[in-house]
Amino acid sequence: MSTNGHLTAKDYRTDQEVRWCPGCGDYAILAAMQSFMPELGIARENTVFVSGIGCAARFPYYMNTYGMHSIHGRAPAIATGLATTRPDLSVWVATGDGDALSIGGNHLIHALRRNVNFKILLFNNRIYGLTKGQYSPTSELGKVTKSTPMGSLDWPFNPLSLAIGAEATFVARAIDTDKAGMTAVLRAAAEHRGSAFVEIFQNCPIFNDDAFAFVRDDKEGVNRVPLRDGEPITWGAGAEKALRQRSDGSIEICRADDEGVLVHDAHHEGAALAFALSRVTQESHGGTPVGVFRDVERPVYDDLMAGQLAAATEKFGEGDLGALLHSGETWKIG
Amino acid sequence: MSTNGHLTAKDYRTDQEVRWCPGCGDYAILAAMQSFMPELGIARENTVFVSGIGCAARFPYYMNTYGMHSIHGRAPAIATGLATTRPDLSVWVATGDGDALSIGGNHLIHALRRNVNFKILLFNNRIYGLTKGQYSPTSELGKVTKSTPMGSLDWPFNPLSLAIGAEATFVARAIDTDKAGMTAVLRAAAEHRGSAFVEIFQNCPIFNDDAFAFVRDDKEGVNRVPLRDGEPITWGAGAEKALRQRSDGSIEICRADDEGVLVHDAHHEGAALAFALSRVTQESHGGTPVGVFRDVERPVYDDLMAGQLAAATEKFGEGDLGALLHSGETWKIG
Amino acid sequence: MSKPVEQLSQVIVRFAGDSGDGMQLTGSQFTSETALLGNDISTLPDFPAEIRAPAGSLPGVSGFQVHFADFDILTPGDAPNVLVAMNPAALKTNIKDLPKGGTLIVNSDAFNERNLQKAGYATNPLEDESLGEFQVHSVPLTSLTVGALKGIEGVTPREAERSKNMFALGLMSWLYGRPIEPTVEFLEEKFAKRPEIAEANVKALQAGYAFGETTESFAVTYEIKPAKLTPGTYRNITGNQALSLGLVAASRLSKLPLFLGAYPITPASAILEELAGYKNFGVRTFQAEDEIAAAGAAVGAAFGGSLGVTTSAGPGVVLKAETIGLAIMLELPLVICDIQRAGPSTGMPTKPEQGDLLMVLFGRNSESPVPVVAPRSPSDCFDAAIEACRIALKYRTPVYLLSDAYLANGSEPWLLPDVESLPDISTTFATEPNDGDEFLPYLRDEQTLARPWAVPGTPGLEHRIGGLEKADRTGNISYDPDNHDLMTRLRAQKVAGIASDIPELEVDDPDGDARVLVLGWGGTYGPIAAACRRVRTGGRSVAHAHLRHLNPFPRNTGEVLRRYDKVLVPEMNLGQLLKLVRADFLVDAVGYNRVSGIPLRSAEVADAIEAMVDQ
Amino acid sequence: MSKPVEQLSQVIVRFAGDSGDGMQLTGSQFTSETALLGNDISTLPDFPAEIRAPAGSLPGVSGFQVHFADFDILTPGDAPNVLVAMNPAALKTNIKDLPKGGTLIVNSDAFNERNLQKAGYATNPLEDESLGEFQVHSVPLTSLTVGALKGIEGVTPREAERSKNMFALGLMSWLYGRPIEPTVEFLEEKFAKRPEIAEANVKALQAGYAFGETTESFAVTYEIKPAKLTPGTYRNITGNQALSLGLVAASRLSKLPLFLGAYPITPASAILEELAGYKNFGVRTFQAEDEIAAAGAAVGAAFGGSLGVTTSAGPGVVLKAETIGLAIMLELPLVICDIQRAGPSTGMPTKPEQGDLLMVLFGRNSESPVPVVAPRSPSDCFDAAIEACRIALKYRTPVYLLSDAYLANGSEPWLLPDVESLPDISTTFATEPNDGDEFLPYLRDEQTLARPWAVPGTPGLEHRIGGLEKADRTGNISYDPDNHDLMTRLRAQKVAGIASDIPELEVDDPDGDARVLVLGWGGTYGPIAAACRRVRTGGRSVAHAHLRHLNPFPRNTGEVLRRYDKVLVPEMNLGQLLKLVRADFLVDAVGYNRVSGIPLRSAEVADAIEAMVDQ
Ligand SMILES: Cc1ncc(C[n+]2csc(CCOP(=O)(O)OP(=O)(O)O)c2C)c(N)n1
Ligand SMILES: Cc1ncc(C[n+]2csc(CCOP(=O)(O)OP(=O)(O)O)c2C)c(N)n1
Ligand code: SF4
Ligand code: SF4
Ligand SMILES: [Mg+2]
Ligand SMILES: [Mg+2]
Repeated sequence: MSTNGHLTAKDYRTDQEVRWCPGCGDYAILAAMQSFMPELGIARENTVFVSGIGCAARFPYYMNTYGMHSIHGRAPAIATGLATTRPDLSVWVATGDGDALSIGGNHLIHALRRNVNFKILLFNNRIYGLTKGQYSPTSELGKVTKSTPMGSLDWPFNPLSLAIGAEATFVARAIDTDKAGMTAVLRAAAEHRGSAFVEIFQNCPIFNDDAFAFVRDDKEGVNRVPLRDGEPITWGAGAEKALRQRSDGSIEICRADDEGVLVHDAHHEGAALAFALSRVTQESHGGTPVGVFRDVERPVYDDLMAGQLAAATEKFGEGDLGALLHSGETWKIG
Repeated sequence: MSTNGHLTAKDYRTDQEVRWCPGCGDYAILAAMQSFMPELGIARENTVFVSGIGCAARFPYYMNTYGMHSIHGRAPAIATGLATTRPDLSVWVATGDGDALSIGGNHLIHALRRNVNFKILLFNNRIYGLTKGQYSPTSELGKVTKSTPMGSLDWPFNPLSLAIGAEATFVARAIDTDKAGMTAVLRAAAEHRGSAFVEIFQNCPIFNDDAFAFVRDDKEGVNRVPLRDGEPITWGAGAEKALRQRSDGSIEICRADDEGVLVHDAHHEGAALAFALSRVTQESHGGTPVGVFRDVERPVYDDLMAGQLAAATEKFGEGDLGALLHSGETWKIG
Repeated sequence: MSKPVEQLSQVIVRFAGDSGDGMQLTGSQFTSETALLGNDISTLPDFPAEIRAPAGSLPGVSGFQVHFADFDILTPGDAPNVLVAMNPAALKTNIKDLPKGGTLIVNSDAFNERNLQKAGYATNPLEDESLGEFQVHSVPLTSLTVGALKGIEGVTPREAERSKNMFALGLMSWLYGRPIEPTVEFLEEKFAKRPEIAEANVKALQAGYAFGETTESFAVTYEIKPAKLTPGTYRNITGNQALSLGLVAASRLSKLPLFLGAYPITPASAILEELAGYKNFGVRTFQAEDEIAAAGAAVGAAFGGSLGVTTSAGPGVVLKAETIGLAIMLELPLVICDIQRAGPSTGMPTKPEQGDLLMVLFGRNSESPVPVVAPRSPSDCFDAAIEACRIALKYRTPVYLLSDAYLANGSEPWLLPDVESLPDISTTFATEPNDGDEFLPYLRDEQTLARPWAVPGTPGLEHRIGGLEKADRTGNISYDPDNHDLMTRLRAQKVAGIASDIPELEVDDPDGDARVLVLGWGGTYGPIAAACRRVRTGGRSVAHAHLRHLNPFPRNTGEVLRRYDKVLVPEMNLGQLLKLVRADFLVDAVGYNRVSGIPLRSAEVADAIEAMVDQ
Repeated sequence: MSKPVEQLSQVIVRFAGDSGDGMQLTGSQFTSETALLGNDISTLPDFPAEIRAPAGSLPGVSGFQVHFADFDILTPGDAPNVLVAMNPAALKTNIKDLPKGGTLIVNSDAFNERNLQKAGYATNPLEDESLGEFQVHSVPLTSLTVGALKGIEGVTPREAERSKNMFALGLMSWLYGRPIEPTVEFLEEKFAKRPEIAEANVKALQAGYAFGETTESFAVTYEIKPAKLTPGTYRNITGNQALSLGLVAASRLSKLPLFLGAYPITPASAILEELAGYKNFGVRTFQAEDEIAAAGAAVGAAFGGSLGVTTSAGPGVVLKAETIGLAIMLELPLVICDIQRAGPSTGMPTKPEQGDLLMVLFGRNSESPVPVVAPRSPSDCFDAAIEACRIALKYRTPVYLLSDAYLANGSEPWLLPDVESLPDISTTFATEPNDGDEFLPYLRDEQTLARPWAVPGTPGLEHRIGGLEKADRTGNISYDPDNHDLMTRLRAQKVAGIASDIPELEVDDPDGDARVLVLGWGGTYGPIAAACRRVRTGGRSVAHAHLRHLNPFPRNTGEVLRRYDKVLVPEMNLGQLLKLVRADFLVDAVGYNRVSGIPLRSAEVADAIEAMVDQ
C-alpha cells in the first residue's frame, strides 16, 4: 500500500489549518514544495520533514509525509540521526534564520561538513517571526527591532558564506515567490547526495516587510543575477551586466561583452569561486545571485557509516551475541 | 599599586605546577605568550585569560593574570560578557580544536561576526587530548582513534575558512614552536580592535604526534608559506615557489618569477582572497600558509554598545530611578 | 436624560475578538480609565497561540480581561460577568466561561456566513436558542462605526472599520461610567502623525458612548465606587515590566552596572525588550545566539563586576543549567529569571504553569544548591527582583527568580515606592590581600560564607578560578577527598544559611482558629488568597501562608506547618512544593493540582479548601 | 625448597606507581591470574587526574587495587593489606590508606633525591622512622630488572627498565601463589610484533617470581582457596564494558539496530569507544559535535525505528535536558546513560559520586516524568542496560540509566549468561490504522499507556509529532486547558504504572529480626552490603534493601520502609534518595552521606549502622 504512483500537490496537503499570517512568504514555499514533491517520485511515507521552532518550523505540519516539529535549533542533529540510520528516506529540514543560524548554528555547520544526506531549507526573513520581531543573525547592522530600539550591533552572517566556509557540498539560494527558480533549486538539492543547503529569501510582512523587495519584486531581473551552470554570469534587463574576477580575488561588475566574464561552474572542486560569488550582494554589487552556487561530490556520512558496517560484517561475520559475551579472557568454575 | 612597568616573562608565571605531558606543544605556546605579554604594556591586572575545557584550556592557570577556566566550549560567550562590560581589559581566550570547533562552534562564529574585542587562540592538535584521544573536528577524514577504530567519517573543518565564512575581521595562523612567527601574529592580534582568531598548530605527542611535522619541523621553509602583508607570496628553500590566482577563483602554485604572483593584502576589505588562501593546504598545494590572512577594520561590538549607552545618556540624561518608576500613566489615591 | 445608575461592588469584563481587532489596546485603555476612578484592578490578557492565525479563525482569538472593584482584589477573576465578543470565533472560544445570566455584547455585523463557518458554527447563535441563558446585546458595531465616521477625509473604509474597537470601548465606558477623556488624549498622541486616524478613533469612541446613552438596549448604567487603597501614586504594571524595573533598581541600589544576557523566548522576551530601552541607566542588553551564551555572557559580566542577569522560560532555562553549575562553583553572583510556561518541552508557550520549581532546585549535575525567590503578583515582581539580586550579591551565588506567564502578562495597580525606601544592597569588591600578603579567593566571610569578589583590574589580586573542585581558602584545583566533602557542605551551608537573612513565613488567619493551612508559592497568591476569602465568607476558617523564598525556606516554615491539622498545597503542577515540604518537614500535606495552562480558579481552590475543612 | 604457605581468606593488594609505570596493566594481569584460581575478585583502578602529569609528581600517580578472597566479595576493599609503591610519589599518596601492620613493598631504586623532592619528601622515608609501623620490603626493583634482562638483543636500557612492573608482578604472583603462565601468554601476544620486548617482559616476570622464592626478605607465601561461586563461565568485566555489552544485547533482543549518539567525556567515553568496535552487530556510533546533538541524533534515530541511546556524564547530561523533554513529549523510546562523576560543574572528572539522581528526575522544564534505573555492580551494568532498554521500548519513553565512575572502571567476575536466558524485549511497530481508517498517533495501549510507534516508511501512517502539547488520541496541537491537564497526568501515570512491571523490593535480613533498615541505590551496593555483613559479624542485626528502580519505586517500597523502626540511607551525595523516600513515604529516614569522590568505605558505613542500631 505504498503511496507512490501518481501523486499531485494535493496529496501533500494535511488536514491541519495553515496558520501563517496572511501574506507570509511561507505559503509560497509550501506551495512550491507541495508541487515539486510528486516530481521526486519518492513515496510519501518515505519522506520526512524535520524542523526546529519558529514560523518556518511549522512547515512539517502542512506536509502530508512523516514529520517532526522538534526543538529550537536542533533539527539538523535530529535529522542526522534519522538520515544516518535510514538511508532509504528522503529527509528535509525546514528552518528559519534564527533556528538555523542563531541557536542551531553549530549543528548546521557540523551537518554540512559531515555531508549527511539531508536537505536544509533555510527560510531567511532576517527576523525572529514567531517570537514577534526581534532581530536575527541575518538582520542588517543597525536594525531597529523590539530588542534593539537603537539598532542592532551585530554584523550579520551571510548564510552562504558561512555554509561554504563550513565545507558545504551544495549551496544555493532561491526566492519565495519565484516558483520556477525555487523548484529548480529544490530539484538540484534533491539530486545531490549529501547535505544540501538552500537559503530562501522569505518575506515576513508582519515584522520585516519587504526585506527582499529588491529581488522579490524584481520581475525584470535588474537585480537578480541568475547562476546557470556552465554559462557566463550575466544579468540586467537586457543581460547587459556581468561579473568578473579581479586579481585580488574579489568580484567586480563589468559589461556582458567585456573580456574575462566569469563562467559559472557550480561543480568546481575548489570552494573559492563559490565563496567569492557569495560575497556579491545587493549592497556591495547592486546585484543578488540566485541559483546553485556550489554542487560538488564528496563521500556522504551515512554512506561511509553503512560502508563500515558492511566492511566489519564482511571481516568478522555477522555479530554473534553469545560469542561476544564470551570474548576476552574467560574461565570456568565448577 | 599597578603591576604595569618593567615586567618580564617571569612575572607572568604562576605558582601552579604546569601539568601538560612532557613534550606537549602547549609549553611552547605558553612560553611565547609569557614572553610576549610584557611587550604589550598592559598591566597584569588588566589582562584576563578565559578558557573552556581541554588540555589547551588549562592555559589560564599558568598565566599570572586574572583568569577563568570555565566549561567546555563556552569561553567565547563568557568573554563576550566580560569584554562588553569591561572595555578596559585585554581579554584572551585559549581554546582547543574540540572546545572551539566542536561543542563551542556556535559561540565562536557568533563572537567573530560580532567582532567583540577579544583574542581567540585556538590550539589545534587535531585531537581531543584531555579525554585521551578521540578524533576532533579538525582530524583528517579516515583518522583511526579510540572512538573511530575503522577511521573517522567526518570531513574536517578548515578553521580559517570557517572563521572567514563567519565574517571574522582578523584571521591568522601560527606554529607552536615558531616563537618569532607566533609572536608576530600575537602582536598583530593584540593590535587589532575587535575579535582576532589565531589558529596555532600544536603538537600532541601523546595522542597525535607529528600531526604538523610537515611545517613544524620545516626549518628550511620548504612547506611553510609565509604571508607578509604587501609582499608577493613566495616560498621554498630559495623562495622559488609562489602563489597565483586562476580565473576560476582558486589558487595555484607557480614560480616566483612568473607573472601574476599574488601580493598579499591582509587588509583587503573583501574576504574572497583570504578565503582562497585558507584553501591552500599541504594536501592540496604542498604548502601551508602561516601568518596573518586577514586583518580588516569593522565596528567593534563593545564600542557600539558603549556608544549607544553614551548616546542614550546624552539624549535622555543620566537615568533617574525615581522618574523611571513614575513614568507611564500614573494616578494618585488619597 | 440619563439612565438609572445601579451600584456594583465589582465587575469582570472580558474583551474578545480577532487578533486584528485591537482587543489588547481596548482592554488596556479600559483599564486606564478605570484606574483613574480609584477602583482596584487586575487584568489578564489572553494572547492567541504564537502565530497570527487567519482572520476570523478560532486560534486567532485574542482576549483581555479586566477585573475592577471597590475593594482590594486579588485576581483578574475566574470568569467574566460581561463578555464583549467581536466575532463568532471570539464568542465560540469564550462563551463557555460566561456564567448563566452574564451579559454578552456581540458585534452582530461580524456574524456573517464566512465568519460563522470559520468559527465552526452551523447556525447563527444570535438567531437560535443557544444564547438563551445570557443577557444578549446584539449590536452592529461595525456598521455603526462606519456610519459614525462617514465624511472624515483621508480615512479609508477599512480604516473606519478598524475603529470599531473604540466604539465598543466607548459603549463599555458609558455602561460603567468610565471617563473617556484619557483615551481621547491617548489616541491623539498615538496617532499624532496621522490626525485623520486619531479623529476617526475618537469619533468612534464618542459614538459608542453616545450609543449607550441613547439606545434602548441598555436600561441601566453601573457605578463602582473607588476602592480604599493605600494613599500614594499608582501606576498599572505587568509582571514583566515590574521585574525589569526591579532589575534596574537593583542595579542602582547596588551601584553595579546591569548586564542582561538573553535569548528571546515567550513569555520572557518582554524583559529583554524592556531593558533594552534603559541604556541611559547604564543597562547593557545582549541578545545572545542562544540561552547558553546568554548565561555565559552574564557570568563573564559578573566576573568583571557587573550585576549579571539572564532571563528565559523553561525550555531556555534548562539549557543554562551547566553554566549555572559553573557559577555555583565560581561562587559569583548571578540572577536567572525563569518566566514559567506550560510544558513539558515546547508545551503551550503562552500559558502559565509552576512546573519549573524542582528543575531550578535540582536540574544540575551533582550537589549544586541555589536560592530561589518567587514573586506573588505582577507588581511584586519588582520587589522580588531586588530581593533576588540582594541575595545573589551578598552570598555570591546564582539565584533563580521564578515568575510565570500569568504574572508576566497580568497587570495590577502598583503603589510606587519611594526610592529612598528601597533597600541598600550595595556590595564591596575585594581590593586588598586577605591573608597576610596573600589573596585567597576562597577565604570565606565568616557570617555569610561568601567568598571575596575581586574583579579584574584590581592590582595584586590576580587569580584564576574555574569549574574544577577547588581547595578550601586558596581555590587551587584539589582532588583531595576530604576537601571535596567539605566544599560540598560549605556550598550547601552557605545557601542554607540565608534562612537567617529572610523574613519568617507569615500566616494569614484572620479568624485565628483555622485548622487547615493552605500553603502556596509564587504566582498563585491571588487565586489562593481569593479562595480563602471566599471560604471565610462561607463561614469557615482557613489559614493561608505563601512562600516567597523556596530555598531556603523561611526558618519557621516547619513550625508553621505543624501548627495545623491539615495542609493543602495548591499548585499549577503535579505537586512540586508538596514534595519538598513533605520531605523536609514530614507533614502529610495534600496537593490541589491543576495543570491546565490557565491560572488556578479561586472557586475551585475554595471548593478544595472547603472539602478539606469539612472532612 | 619452597617456603611455608600460610592460608588467608582474603587479600587486598594495591599497585601504585607513576602513570608511566604500567600499573593498570600490572593490576589487570594480577586480576587475570587470580581469576583462574577461582577466587572471587573485585578491582578498582585509580586514574590520575585528567592530564599526564610530569613523571614522578604526585598528581601523576596511578593506582590499581585488587581484592580477592575465598568467599563472594562485594567491594574492592576500603584499604589495602599490601601496597606496592613504585616511587616516592606513589608511597606518599597511598601510604595513608595502609593500615598499621600492613605490608609495603617499595621500589627502593626510585627513592632518589629528585623523586623524593618531587613527592615532597624532605628525607627518605625508607631511611627514617616514618614507616616503622608497616612491614616494609624495600626491593631495588629497577636494578634487579635491568640486571635480569642483560643481554637481550634489541632492548634498550630504557625499555629494560620499563619492564620493572612485570618484575613486581612476578614477585606478587609468587607471594600469593598465582600462576604466571597466563601473563606470559598475554605478553607474547601483546608484543607479537616485537618479540624482544615480549622476551624482556617475560624474563622480568620470571625474575620477579624467582626473586620471591630465593630472597630472604619474604619468609612465607600465602594461599587463598577458591571461592564457592556459582558454576559457569566467568569473565572479568568493568561496568562500562558490561553496560556496552548490555546495550548490544538489548539491540539483539529487541531486534532493533542500536544507534549511539555520544560526545566524549570522562568517565563515559569508554562506552562510545567500546561500541564503536561492534559494527558487525549493526551498531552505529555517532560522535556528535556536542551532547545536545548526541541526544538529538538518538531521538532522530528512535523516530526512524532504531534503539536510540546517548551516553555522558553529569556536565554533559544536563545539556541533553531539553532534548529529553522533547522525547518525553514525543513519547519515543530513548536510553540516556549517565556515568556519574563528582561535581558540581566540572568537579573532579575521574571520581565517582551519586549526585545526579535528582537531576535526572527533575532537571527538565515542567512535569516531565522519566523512569530511572541504576545498576549495583560492574557486571550488573549489563542487566541494568537491558532493563532500561526494555522499559524505554515497552513504554515509549526516555529512561535514564545511572551508573558512576566507580562502577564504570571497577571490575568483577561476571557469570556469563546464556543468551537464551535473556529477556525477550522485542517490540512491534504500528503498521495499520488504529481507529477505523485513521491512524491516531496518541491513541494509547490500555495497559501500558504507550502510544503506537509508527516509523517512516510505513505507508498510510504518515503523521507529524512535535514538542507542543498535543490533543489526546490525535496528537494534533492543542491548547485546550482540560486536555493539557489530562495529558500531563497521562504522561505521569504511564511512568508510575511501570511499578507493576518491575520486581518488588527485596530485603536482605538474614537474622530476620532487624529493626534498622539500610536503604541504598545503585553503585553503593557493594560497600553497603559489606558494611551490613560486618555489622552482622559484630553480632547485630540489620536489614538491607537496595533500589535498582528509582522511578517508579517498586510497589512495596513504602511497606518495606514502614516495617522498620529506623531507616538509614547511605549515599554519595547530600541525601537525594533520602529526600525522595521522605517525601513519598513520610518515613523519618536518616542519611549517611559522604561526598568525597571515593566509594563509600564499608567500615564507615558499618559504624554508622551500628550507631543507629545501638541508639
Ligand atoms: C530553547 C528555545 N529558545 C527560544 C525559543 C523561542 N523561539 C522560538 S522560535 C524563535 C526564533 C524564530 O526565528 P526564526 O528561526 O528566524 O523563524 P521565523 O519565526 O522567523 O520563521 C525563538 C527565539 C524556543 N522555542 N526555544
Ligand atoms: C560538557 C562537556 N562535555 C564534554 C567534556 C569532556 N571534554 C573535556 S575536554 C574535551 C575535548 C578536548 O579537546 P580539545 O578542545 O581539542 O583540547 P585538547 O585537550 O586537545 O587541548 C572534552 C570532550 C566536558 N568537560 N564537558
Ligand atoms: S510572523 Fe512573519 S514569518 Fe511568521 S507567519 Fe507571520 S508573516 Fe510569516
Ligand atoms: S594529551 Fe596531548 S595536548 Fe594534552 S597535555 Fe598531553 S601532549 Fe599536550
Ligand atoms: Mg526568521
Ligand atoms: Mg585538541
